[in-house]
Amino acid sequence: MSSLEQMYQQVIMDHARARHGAGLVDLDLPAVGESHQVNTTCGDEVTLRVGLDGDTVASVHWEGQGCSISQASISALTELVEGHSLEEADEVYEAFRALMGNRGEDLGDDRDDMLGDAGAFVGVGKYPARIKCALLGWMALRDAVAQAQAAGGAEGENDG
Amino acid sequence: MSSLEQMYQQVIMDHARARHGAGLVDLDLPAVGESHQVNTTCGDEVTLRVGLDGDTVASVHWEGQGCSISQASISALTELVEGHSLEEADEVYEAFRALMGNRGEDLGDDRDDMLGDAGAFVGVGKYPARIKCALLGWMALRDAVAQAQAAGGAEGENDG
Amino acid sequence: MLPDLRDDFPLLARTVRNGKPLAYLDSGATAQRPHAVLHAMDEFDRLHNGAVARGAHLLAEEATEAFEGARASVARLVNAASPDEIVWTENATAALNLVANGIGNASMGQGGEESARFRIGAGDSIVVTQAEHHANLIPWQQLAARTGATLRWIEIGDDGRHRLEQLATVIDDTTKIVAFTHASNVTGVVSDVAAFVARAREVGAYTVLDACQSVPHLPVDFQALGVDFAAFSGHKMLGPTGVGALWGRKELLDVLPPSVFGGGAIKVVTLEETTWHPAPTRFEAGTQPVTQAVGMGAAAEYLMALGMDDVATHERRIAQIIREGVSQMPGVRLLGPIGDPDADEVLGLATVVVEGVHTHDVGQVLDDLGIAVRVGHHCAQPLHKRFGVTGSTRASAHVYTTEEDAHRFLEGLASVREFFGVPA
Amino acid sequence: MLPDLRDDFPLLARTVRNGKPLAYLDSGATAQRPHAVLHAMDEFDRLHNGAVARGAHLLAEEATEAFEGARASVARLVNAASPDEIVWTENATAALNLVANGIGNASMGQGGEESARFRIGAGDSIVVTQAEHHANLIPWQQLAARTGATLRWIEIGDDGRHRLEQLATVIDDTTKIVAFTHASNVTGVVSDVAAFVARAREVGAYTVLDACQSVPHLPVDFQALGVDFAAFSGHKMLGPTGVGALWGRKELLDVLPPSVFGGGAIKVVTLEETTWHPAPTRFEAGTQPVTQAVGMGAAAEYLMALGMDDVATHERRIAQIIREGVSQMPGVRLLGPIGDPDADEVLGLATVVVEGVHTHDVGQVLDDLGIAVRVGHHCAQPLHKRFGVTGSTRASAHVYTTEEDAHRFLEGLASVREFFGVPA
Ligand SMILES: Cc1ncc(COP(=O)(O)O)c(C=O)c1O
Ligand SMILES: Cc1ncc(COP(=O)(O)O)c(C=O)c1O
Repeated sequence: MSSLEQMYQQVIMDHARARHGAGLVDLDLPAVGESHQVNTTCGDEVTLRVGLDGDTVASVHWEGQGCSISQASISALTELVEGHSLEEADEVYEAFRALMGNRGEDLGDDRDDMLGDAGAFVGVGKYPARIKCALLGWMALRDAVAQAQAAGGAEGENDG
Repeated sequence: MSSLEQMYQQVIMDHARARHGAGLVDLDLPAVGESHQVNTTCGDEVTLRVGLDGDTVASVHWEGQGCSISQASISALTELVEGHSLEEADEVYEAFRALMGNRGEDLGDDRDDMLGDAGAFVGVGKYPARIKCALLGWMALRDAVAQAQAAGGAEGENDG
Repeated sequence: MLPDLRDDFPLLARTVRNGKPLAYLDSGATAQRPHAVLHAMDEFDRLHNGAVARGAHLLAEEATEAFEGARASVARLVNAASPDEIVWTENATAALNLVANGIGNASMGQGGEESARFRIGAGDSIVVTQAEHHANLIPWQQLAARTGATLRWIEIGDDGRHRLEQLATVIDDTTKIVAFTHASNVTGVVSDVAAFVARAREVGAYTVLDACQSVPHLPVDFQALGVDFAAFSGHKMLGPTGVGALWGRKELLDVLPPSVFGGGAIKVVTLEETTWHPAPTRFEAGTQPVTQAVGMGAAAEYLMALGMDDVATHERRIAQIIREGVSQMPGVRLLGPIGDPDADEVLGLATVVVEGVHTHDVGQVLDDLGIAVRVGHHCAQPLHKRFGVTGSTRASAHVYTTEEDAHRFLEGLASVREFFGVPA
Repeated sequence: MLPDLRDDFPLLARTVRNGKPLAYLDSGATAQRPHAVLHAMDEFDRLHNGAVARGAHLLAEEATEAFEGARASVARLVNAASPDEIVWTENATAALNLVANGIGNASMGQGGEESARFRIGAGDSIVVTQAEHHANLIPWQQLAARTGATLRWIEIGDDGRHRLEQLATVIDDTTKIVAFTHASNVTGVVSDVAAFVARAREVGAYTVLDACQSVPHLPVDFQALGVDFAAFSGHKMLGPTGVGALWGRKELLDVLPPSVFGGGAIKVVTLEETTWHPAPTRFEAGTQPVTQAVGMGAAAEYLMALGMDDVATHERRIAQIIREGVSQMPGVRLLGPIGDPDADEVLGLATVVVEGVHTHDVGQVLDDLGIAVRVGHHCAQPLHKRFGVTGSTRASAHVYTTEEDAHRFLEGLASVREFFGVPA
């Protein structure tokens, strides 16, 4: 498998087409947050909306345009975090960042399993210029979660 | 004779000390002009006052501070042009500029004679950074003459 | 006709991505440098480096001579009236900002009566075009915001050409500055400078030319073009990064207020006030990019030795191959004039949009084949918006580009849609 | 202790004026460059040159990595909190102007509320010192003129030191900016940064440090010094011309408005408006001096490998030889502290005035002996005025300066008055 084929694995091509979570919908959840992120070197952008139910990422929806790596990555992250706890989402994010920094190698520990489909992005780590593409959605997710937490702050504190 | 000795010939050292024309005096002449020039790399400056009597450079006086080359050059030019016609002064100036551009060689024609003591500055031509020093007084002279001509303009035109 | 020049350019000998030979088609972003340029800089650093115009020693003299000699070379390349019309800058962007910020400062009263001719304010307009690189757009936007003047623009037609009929209406008696590119870094279209200059003169506006893409590729004579100011960069004309130049008419440069202040640019400094030198010195505050100026001078000499007519002819031939090739390729859209018989008007570049494949993905496939192109908006977002796209893929040539490079690009591009499984 | 480093510097091997070996004592103006720096730049140009942060191809990746790696090296040299606190500029002059012009733009409302903390105007004051290089004086003069603020200064005592007792009075509640040099390029005196910073903090003023002469010669830790901004140049720290750096606290850099506009610095551009990136990107408009940044990074690594403590010790020893020597020489006046026991406080340089001989003539005699020094006012006219002289002769050292260079200078200087027949 060439580096190019390693980067554009079938899983990625499929996600780029399937675009899980694509399409913004109104969310009837206690804490909703939204974030708009732009990759300025290419003009790619995403608007991502997240709904929290307590500590759970109840819903992720997004709209965006960009290269296959960025679109596939948002799709994969949607599948990965929806229905999971914020803590799990954070762990997956950290693992994904580590993978991006690993210059095209698997992490070689149980984080590889945790990443699921997102593990297929391993090849992106060989192309520094593309790492930003793969991270675009994650930046939006983290920012949207922060917004949601701020919006739902009052309840959150009472819960705590 | 080393290049350094060629530059600082005895004639130059003498002029640097003698400073012909040094000291500004009030001139009672039909056309008087004054010019202030600064060599900005070193802060050297000269104020030169010229009095014209018709087409003759009747009087040159100056005040200034600077390196031996600049001071000696002003002294030498004062001797050269005082009492001579504007046309002759121009010719001497052109010859002096040519000498400065000649990279340390005499001009090899009758301009060398015309230059008199100013011919001793031949060695300065080897040091591009010092040519400005040697020309400082000449710049002031030419500017002062222009001022004088402007000041005495009315008469000048009638004379013509 | 140019000979094959690849051997002059050491970088072109390297291989990329598993030993593939390099087809460097990103010269529009930054060009490669010939031995002659690298050697001139290296020799300067090894033998003649000293403080320019500031020392009394031999090295300072030699450095000054090299620095001013380079200025004369660049002046000759663009036919400046004298070397004093060339101001060294960090890059073309800095050169354009120098003009805009100088006008801004004049508008605030700096430079007094002498600089009053540059004052603009509310009720005045600045005209740019929709094809401008951000470097020739944002400084004017900011100047407009700062002075209260209005920013207007000449639109671009579907073929990438300026809608010249708008010159008569967009440029009017309120117009003080007309800033436009000599050649577009996206469409490659060469502007009708004469039409801009004629109209600007009618209303008494100053003209500022972005000559970044013209000076490296075409014979350029600023005096003949009749503009007032022009900016270009070393690194696009086979010279180094870290240096660019502003050309301007001496009588204008001499009264444009500076906007960067420091040593060397001023005549007398007290703690209270300052008087400026004439140009170019007034704009060259601080230690200049001396080695880089020497490199840019060497690049100018290299280009003049090749002959700019031959350079233009060579690149036109490459452009024809690429532009004809892509215009026949299914699912590929060429931005700018297509199959134009009058190919003189287009630089040696082709910018394309591949249907169904994002420009990043296009670039990645080409990169894997050893073909280096530029992807993105090329710092020309308004023009991309005009064409209804967010990004594009650009292949751009220079003196060293071969027909083989062009053919490799075409083959690579043809394989992209298949790789991504986009239906034909 | 430093080993003899002359072999690292190719230029030092050359001879001058009829085969005389070179004693290069003009490093305060511009330093020579070691093989390591020249090699890093040459290798970059020959192998890795590509458009930084703009291409999707291998060369662009490699160039970006080299460019950002250099930023990290320079950040380490001055202990920046992160590489993002280092902004590349053309030189130190440009870096200081970047701060002054940014504050000027903020004062006109640019950057909105976010940048409001930088606004200054009538009733406010800017404080500099009498020892400033024009690069750290004129930008503030101009900013004062532009905003209506008042420019004040801390005076210099006869020994070349700041009159620190004036800090309490000259800096007051109206003071918004305190701009001062870390080390004087004339007297070599190292400023009491802590005293300046303490007083500036009391009144809530920003501090801007001219670190041109400190970074190349002393261990410098901007975080420990506690200043807000600092500027330095590549060419004085064994790096190339054409590059300098501004360091600033990230939270300040992120909200300081830019003053040079172009590609790469902005997030979104329409023909109507623009939004900026965070630092350092917002300040790096246009193609950056990439090769030169790589060279400056290599210079930082070279200096760190030597160890800045050892560099300072070495130069202090040279300074002692020269300063003691000239202070015993009849008819020679040393500007700045004489025979100071606490030599830590003085850079490796000596600036002298020879009674009865103009500085040009002094320099010429030394040049003839193969000794390169600087003559003139060294872009510090106010300080020269303070000392009652129009010019002076400066010998300045760097890592490669040998004791022999110092002795040759002393011998040469001793011969000057005789050459010109000045009575002893
Ligand atoms: C103290 C000081 N500040 C500022 C500068 C200006 O540096 P540059 O010319 O590299 O911009 C210099 C060097 O000339 C200097 O010595
Ligand atoms: C048309 C045009 N103008 C201006 C620029 C800016 O040049 P530089 O980045 O060298 O300042 C470029 C290059 O990117 C360009 O292509």
